[in-house]
Amino acid sequence: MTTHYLVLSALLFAIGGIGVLVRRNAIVVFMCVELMLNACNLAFVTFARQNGNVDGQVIAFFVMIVAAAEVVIGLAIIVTIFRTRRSASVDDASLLKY
Amino acid sequence: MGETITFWVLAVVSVSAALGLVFSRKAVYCALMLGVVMLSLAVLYAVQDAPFLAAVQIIVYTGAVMMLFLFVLMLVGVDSSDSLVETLRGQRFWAIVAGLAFAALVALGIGNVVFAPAAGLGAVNAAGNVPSLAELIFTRYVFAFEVTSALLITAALGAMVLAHRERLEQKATQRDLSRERFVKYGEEGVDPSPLPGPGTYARANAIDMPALLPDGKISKLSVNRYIARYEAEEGTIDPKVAEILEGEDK
Amino acid sequence: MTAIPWLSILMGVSVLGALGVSFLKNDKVAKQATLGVSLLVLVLAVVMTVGFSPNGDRFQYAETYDWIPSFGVHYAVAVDGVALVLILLSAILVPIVVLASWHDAEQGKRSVRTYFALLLVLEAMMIGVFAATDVFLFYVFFEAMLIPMYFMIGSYGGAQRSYAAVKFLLYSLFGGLLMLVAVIALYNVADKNSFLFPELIGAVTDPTTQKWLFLGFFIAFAIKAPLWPVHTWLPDAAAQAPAGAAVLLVGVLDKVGTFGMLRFCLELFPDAAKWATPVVIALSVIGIVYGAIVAIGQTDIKRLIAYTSISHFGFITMGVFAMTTTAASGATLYMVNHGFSTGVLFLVAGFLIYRRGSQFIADYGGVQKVAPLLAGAFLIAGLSGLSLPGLSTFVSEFMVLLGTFERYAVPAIIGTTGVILAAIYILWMYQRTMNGPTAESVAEMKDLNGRERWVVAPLIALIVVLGFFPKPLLDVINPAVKESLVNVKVTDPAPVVAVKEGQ
Amino acid sequence: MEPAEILSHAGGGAISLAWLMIVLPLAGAAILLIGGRATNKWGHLLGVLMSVGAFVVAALVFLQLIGLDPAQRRQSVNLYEFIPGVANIGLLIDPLSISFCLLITFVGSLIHIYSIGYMSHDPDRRRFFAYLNLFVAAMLLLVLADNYVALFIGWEGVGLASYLLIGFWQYKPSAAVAAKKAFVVNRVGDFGLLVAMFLIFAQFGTLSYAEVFPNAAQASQGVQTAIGLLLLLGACGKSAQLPLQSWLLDAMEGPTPVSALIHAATMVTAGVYLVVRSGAAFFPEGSTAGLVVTIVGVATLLAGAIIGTAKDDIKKGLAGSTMSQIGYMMLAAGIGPAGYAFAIAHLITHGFFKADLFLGAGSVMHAMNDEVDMRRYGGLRKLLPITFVTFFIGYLAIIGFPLLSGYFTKDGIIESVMHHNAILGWLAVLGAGITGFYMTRMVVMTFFGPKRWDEKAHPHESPAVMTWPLIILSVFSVGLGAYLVLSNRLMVFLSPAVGRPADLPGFHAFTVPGLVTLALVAVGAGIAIAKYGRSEVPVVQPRGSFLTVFARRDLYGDALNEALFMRPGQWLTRLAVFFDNRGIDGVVNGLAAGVGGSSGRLRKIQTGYVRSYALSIFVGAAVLAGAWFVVGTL
Amino acid sequence: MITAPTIEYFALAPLLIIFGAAIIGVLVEAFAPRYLRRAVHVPLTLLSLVGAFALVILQTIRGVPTTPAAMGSVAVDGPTLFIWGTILVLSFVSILLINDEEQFVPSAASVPGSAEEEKAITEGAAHTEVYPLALFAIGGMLLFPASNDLLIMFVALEVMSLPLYLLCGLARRRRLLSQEASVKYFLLGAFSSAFFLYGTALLYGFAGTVDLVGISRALAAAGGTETLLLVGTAMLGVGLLFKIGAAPFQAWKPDVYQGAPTPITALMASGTLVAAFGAVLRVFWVALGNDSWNWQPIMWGVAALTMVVGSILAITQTDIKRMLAYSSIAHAGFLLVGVMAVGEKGQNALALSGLLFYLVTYGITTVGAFAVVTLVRDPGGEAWHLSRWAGLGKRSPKLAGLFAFFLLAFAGIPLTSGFFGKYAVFRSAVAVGQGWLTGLVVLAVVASAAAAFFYVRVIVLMFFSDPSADGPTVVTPSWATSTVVGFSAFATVALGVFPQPVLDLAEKAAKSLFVQ
Repeated sequence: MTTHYLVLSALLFAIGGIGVLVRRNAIVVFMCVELMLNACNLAFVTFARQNGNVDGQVIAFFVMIVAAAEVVIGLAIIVTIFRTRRSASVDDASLLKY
Repeated sequence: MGETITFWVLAVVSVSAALGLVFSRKAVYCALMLGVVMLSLAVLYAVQDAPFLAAVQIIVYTGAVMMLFLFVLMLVGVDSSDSLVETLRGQRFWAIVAGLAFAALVALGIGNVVFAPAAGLGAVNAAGNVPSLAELIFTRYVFAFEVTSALLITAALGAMVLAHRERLEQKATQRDLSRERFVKYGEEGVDPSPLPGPGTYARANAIDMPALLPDGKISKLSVNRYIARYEAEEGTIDPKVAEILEGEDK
Repeated sequence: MTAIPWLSILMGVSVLGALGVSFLKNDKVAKQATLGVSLLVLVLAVVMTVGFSPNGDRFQYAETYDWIPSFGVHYAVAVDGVALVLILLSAILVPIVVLASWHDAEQGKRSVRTYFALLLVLEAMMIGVFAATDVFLFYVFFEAMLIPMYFMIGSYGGAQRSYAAVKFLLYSLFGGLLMLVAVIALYNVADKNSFLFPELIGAVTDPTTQKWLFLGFFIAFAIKAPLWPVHTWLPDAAAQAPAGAAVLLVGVLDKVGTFGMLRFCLELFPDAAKWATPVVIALSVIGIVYGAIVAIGQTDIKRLIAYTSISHFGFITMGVFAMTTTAASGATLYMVNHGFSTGVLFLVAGFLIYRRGSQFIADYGGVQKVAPLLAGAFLIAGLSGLSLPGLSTFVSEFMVLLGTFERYAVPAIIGTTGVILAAIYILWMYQRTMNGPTAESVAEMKDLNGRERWVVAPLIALIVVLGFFPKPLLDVINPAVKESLVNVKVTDPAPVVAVKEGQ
Repeated sequence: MEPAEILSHAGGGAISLAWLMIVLPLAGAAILLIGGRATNKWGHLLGVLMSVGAFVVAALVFLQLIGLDPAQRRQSVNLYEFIPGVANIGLLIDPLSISFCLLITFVGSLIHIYSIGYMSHDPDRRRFFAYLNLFVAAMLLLVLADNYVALFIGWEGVGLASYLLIGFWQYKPSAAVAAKKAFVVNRVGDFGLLVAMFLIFAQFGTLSYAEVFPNAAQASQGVQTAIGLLLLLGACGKSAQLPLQSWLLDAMEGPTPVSALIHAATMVTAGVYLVVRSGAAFFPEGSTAGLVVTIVGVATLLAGAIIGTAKDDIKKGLAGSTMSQIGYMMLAAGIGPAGYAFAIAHLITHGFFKADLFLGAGSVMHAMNDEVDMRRYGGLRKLLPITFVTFFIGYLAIIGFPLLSGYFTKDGIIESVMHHNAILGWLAVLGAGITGFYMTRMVVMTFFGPKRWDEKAHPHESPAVMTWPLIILSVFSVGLGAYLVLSNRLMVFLSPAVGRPADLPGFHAFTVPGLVTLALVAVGAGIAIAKYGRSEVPVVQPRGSFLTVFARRDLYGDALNEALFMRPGQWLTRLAVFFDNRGIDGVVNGLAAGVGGSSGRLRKIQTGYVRSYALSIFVGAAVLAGAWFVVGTL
Repeated sequence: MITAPTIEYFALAPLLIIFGAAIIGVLVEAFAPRYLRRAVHVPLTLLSLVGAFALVILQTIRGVPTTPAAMGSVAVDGPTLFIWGTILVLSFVSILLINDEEQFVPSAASVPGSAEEEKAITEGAAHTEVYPLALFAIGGMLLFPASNDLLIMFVALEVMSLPLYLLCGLARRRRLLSQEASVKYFLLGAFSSAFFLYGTALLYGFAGTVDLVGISRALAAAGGTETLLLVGTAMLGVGLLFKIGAAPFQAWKPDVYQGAPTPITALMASGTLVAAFGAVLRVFWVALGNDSWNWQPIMWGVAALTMVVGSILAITQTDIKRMLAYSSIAHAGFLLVGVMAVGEKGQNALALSGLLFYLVTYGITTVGAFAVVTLVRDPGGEAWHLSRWAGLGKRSPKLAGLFAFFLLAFAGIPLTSGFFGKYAVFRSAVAVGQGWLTGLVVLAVVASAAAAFFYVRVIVLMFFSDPSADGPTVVTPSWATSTVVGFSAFATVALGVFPQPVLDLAEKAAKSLFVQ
């Protein structure tokens, strides 16, 4: 069963990763990152059961806290740049290059 | 057996939702899809002896984080939708290749491992999941726990910095506002009174309904230009309002 | 062994002088101060030389202090005969260059005192690089001296100066960094926890390791020297550098390369050096002939001189790697003589160019008529460039060829064709610039003034005196070279026919 | 008889002061050059004084030397250590070197004196004397050296002086080019000499005559021959022998006294000196090297003579003659001890009569506003009586008119060569005949016939300071030959230095070759008189037959050099420069440009799109994971 | 009953001081009047750094603990203390640069170029929050290399990064670029931390613990072929290599360095790099030390790619900060060479001391260089474009000279600190005595020769080109900036001539290695 969970987690992680690469809306991109974090959490929880200790669960718990903080900061940044550019597309922010 | 069924159902759901997240044009749908994934995962946590996490997942993630996302989506424009035409050459192709390769590699890595039967958390959770978690959090991981406070403060502070506009002058009082209105009236002839209410003859109390003057005419002041134009485009506009708009446009 | 730290004093005086000069407000005073400091260094160097006993210990005036114990690095300086004469060469050239560059730095609206301060910094580093008996310290000076020279070329040079300066720096840096790897590896392989040169002799025994390390050192030195085919930075750098800087560049800096080959490549890695000898000799011979032929085809005076130097460096490296006493002593002497000879050639060319404002040979003609002294000085300088007997360069070139022939006859013979080519490039240049009807553009040219005569005279005197009486230098050089060759474990080939004494 | 052993001089007497011979003129040169304009007034006098001083020293040394027992007559004087372990500067005083010294200083002094007059109008006369002094010093060092290194210093020193003097009127491009050419061609010879020295040093571990010569025989045959041939190459360069002859004719661009001293009397004979000096060691009788020397000698002898027949420039005609005469000397030197004395004797007498001829030519030019074209002379004998007489004596001497110098010395050479190799001998005889022709042509065109010069020219006899040297030289041209050759005086004198054949040859007045020679000379002279004396000489040079043009063009020597060396050399130079700029430097710059270009292209990867960056991370992660996988499971 | 955890307050004191000061700073923001805030923040921040530094020194003197603190989650050992000291010093000078209010936006929430912003500027508004934010970031930097398990390392990573994401967006000039830098840094940072986390998960699955030593033990028991371990390490590596800017994870660095306010760039380029390398060392040496043959080849490729990419791409840069960013990438590549130089204990100590020394020298020089960048200004702010630097050597020779000196130090010219830094690292790599590693060193020196080109290019511009008429002005530096420049220059010289004292410290710190 563990393997199944892990494969699911890997799939979700990869899908999240692809999402980051193909979506242009900064918020959606960020959601995809959240999806990746969730995939990690699934792995932690699965391993916790597999290993027979709750460290994994604790870590998943911490990840949730961290993710929450990250979301706040991230969304604040996205909103700021939206206010300036009137656009949430990450492709528009490409002045810095080469 | 129950777990297997749950797993497969939720696996399908969560993967579909994840794909939906990636491929929906509308950001709100994406958010909803993400919510579905999170809820599915919460259930899977619960199945895997992590009831506390399942709860936290629902409360913190689905409840708070997703709300925040939606909030910001609303701010940014809820109906904005992504064009799905890729502008970067090769981006999508390589993204999918990399994603598949990545997934395959990880799956291979996982598949290669022959897991012993799960140790299970029965013994650890003997006193309950929450106490065992609490013990770890407040002993082994207590420093991490403390340090997360720094993160939360940073988050709050960051939100303040980026969103909060500090008042640079005294807040205007009623008196100031009133004085300003009448000065304006004196100089430019702008009516100092508030905009008209729906009026006595009104049939509805909504912002898209202009106020009616006693003579049954529409009060120009009460026409919401933004909505009117929208309606004009949709073809649902009240002809009287349209008249006024036309008059203004000329 | 004397209690007075002569070498440190020499460097210290230069560095303090540089600091002092850079803080002076008045350019004229700055020049005079520079001249004073460099003369003081010269006097000290001469005193030091007089106190040197050629047949005493190999390394004299030794000072050794721990510098960076973690790296096994010492501040260790001392001189043997070879280093001593090269230090003396630097000490002699610097005041002359100062005097020659009196107005050079004024052309470009650039800081005059910076130029002279850089000169003094460079002098300190030149002394340091020859005096260092710690391999690491040597490396530090080796690399660090690029910087003042880089600024001298880049800030005060000709139209293409920044290209030339960058090329110079990168070329040298590239070689230097490879050498750095070899230096590090040497330390590890030798496993003595020390970079002191005497302790490292014979420390690397594995033949393969020796070869790699040798290559690391050699490439750096070959670029520095410069040996064909890594020579192309020199014509650019020398042509663009102000004359004074070009003198120090070609006259002294490049000698670090050949000095390094003799001191480090040969003594630290004798087996690898022997292994590489055929290639090095071949490259040297190519350099001799090739440099000379390309020199013939040059249209720019300074580039031409630079290419002649490439040819000359071919002789020096050939002498070093022939590994006979005569050749190696000759090569060392060549380093000194070439410094004087090319020095005066560059300086006189510089005077000429300063007057006319062009480096192109075609812009001159018949200068001898209007400026006979200038022409005469140019001729003597040129003749020393073609190793005319009676001038110092002949002695060294002769010794190199003679010594090389003992072991490698064919390369020596091919190298000897260089003397014919040398006559062509020097005399043709002289003919085109100085002889023939006086070109209109040079009709008003002034002859050497007092200052310039003082620049040229000492060098020419040295060239002539050493041409007839090189013994004092050779007496200092020979013991050191012999000891080097002992470390390399080679003996001179015996003459085929034993000549009985007294016959 | 073998040469005597070289002894180191015990000290005392003029011999230990022999270095003064070199130092006096050297000091003169130094003073004049360094002193600059301040010495303008008396510079020429100082020059003469130094030269004469050197002659006095040479004479004293000579006197001391002949006072010694013949076996003691090779004394070496060590002066100082030059290159430790390689060479000292030392002098070898022996009959050979002192003969040269006397010739050099005596003729040199006369020419110094002559130059006072000849150069009186030149603003740079002081410099001229400085160079002359320099030359004398270097030449003396050359002949006095007791080892090859010191010899080489003198060798190149005279080359330098020659360069400076040919190019004395450097503002003339032709002079500048001629000077450079002389130096470069000489350098080719020097190359041979240098390699010879390397070989000697590698073989014997020394370069001193005293140590090399006695052991020469121990070296292998091949090495000996190689050394000999290399020395010969050096000698060819300095003595303008084939194939390095081309510079000498151009060298006539120098002032005439220079041509007389350097390019006739002394310097060009240095090659002969070298061969004779090393003769016993590296050109022994019957050796391959010796044979080559004789062949070179004969070839040059004929070539020079042929060139001489077609030249209208009086100096060039004389230069061809010089080549030819030196060819005789070489020829003699090549046959071994039997020829040495004749070679040297001819060298000495030639020194006098050729100097006489050149100075005479100079006197003519002086009179004719520096006109050198004989077609514009004619009938000068009455206007320049002293010049004519002295020139005529020199003429008789060179064509070997009986009882004059040339007769004894040249006949001696022909006779000894005849013994050695008849073919070479007859060729030499032929050369003598041609000599008769071209010298007669010269005399006829210059002094006889109608005058053909411009209205502007006002020929006049030269001042006494110029005529006296002519007179003295012509006196020696008359009698010196007989003195040296009769009763083998010179051969005996020289024998400690160069050895001599076991039995001394007697002088035979009327041998077959001798008579044939005389006859051929007469025929040659007759043709010349017939051609140039009886008929009008056109002022403008006629086109001439193929043979004439061949001779006029120096036997196409320059053309050959140009085709074989100069043009390919120029191409090579251009190629090398191109290769250096585009090839080697091209690679360096190309590398730099390549790095720069790749930088310019690679930086486009940094598109500015955050999604691209994320892609690179994602791909990187996949690659990293894959790599880890591969490495880990391998 | 849960037994109360033991917390070694003394060992953790530097961290606690920093976090404490940050929280006080937040309180100041909340309660102090606007005009007072700055006056409180600056001394508070600087004093807290000084205090933390003093405590670090005190601990060093007292003797280095041999067991991890805070229930095994924070390893305060020799290397940590050295890194802490380094970060604190670098932060101190960076804070002095941050002190320049010209650099930061007065009101981040207002739209760039709007009337509101104008008004905020004229009113003299300022985001004094940067001080507590910077302190939080510094706290994270301190914790990151000291983390003894992967969880706290993750948390530290976020503590360090989140304030930096924010700070990057606060530049006063070129707001668009600044915000773009911020959003890019944030998105990519979050993306890479997801990888870090996933790697942590896999390693947890492999070892049953996230404790570094625990992983090492599990590794010893299992051997190196566990696929979970392999993939997990790779993922973890992605997260860490991202932070140090190794290729192919370097893309954020130029953009972020260019867009961020220069003082923040200085802080990131020095402090973050040091912290990240500390973490890299800890993970790869402590947790994966027994597995070195597995990660060395990959690290080899990454290092080679990093130094080549950094050196080559820098050549054609036209923006000074961007160029320094690429230079930083190249330096990261050089540093990675040292990371690979593992072997037996002595060798590890050698490599560690070399790395520590390199980090010190590079950090100090970097701060100095960025400090100079803050001083060269156009009317619109800092003169970033290289062409604007032409002829600076004539207009203000001292500043240009100092900058040239910093550049030479980057290039590793002897008698500058950069030389000994490089030397120390390369030496340790060569000392391993493996051909492949020595080959990498050769590649590194070739790359640094190429890298020298672009440093030299700037020098050429400054000194050998003629100044343009409307060239940038050099503002008179404030006392703080002068201090920074002066300190950096002094340290660069001093470490270039007498590196021994700092080398001694580094050696002493490295001798005990990381606690196991």
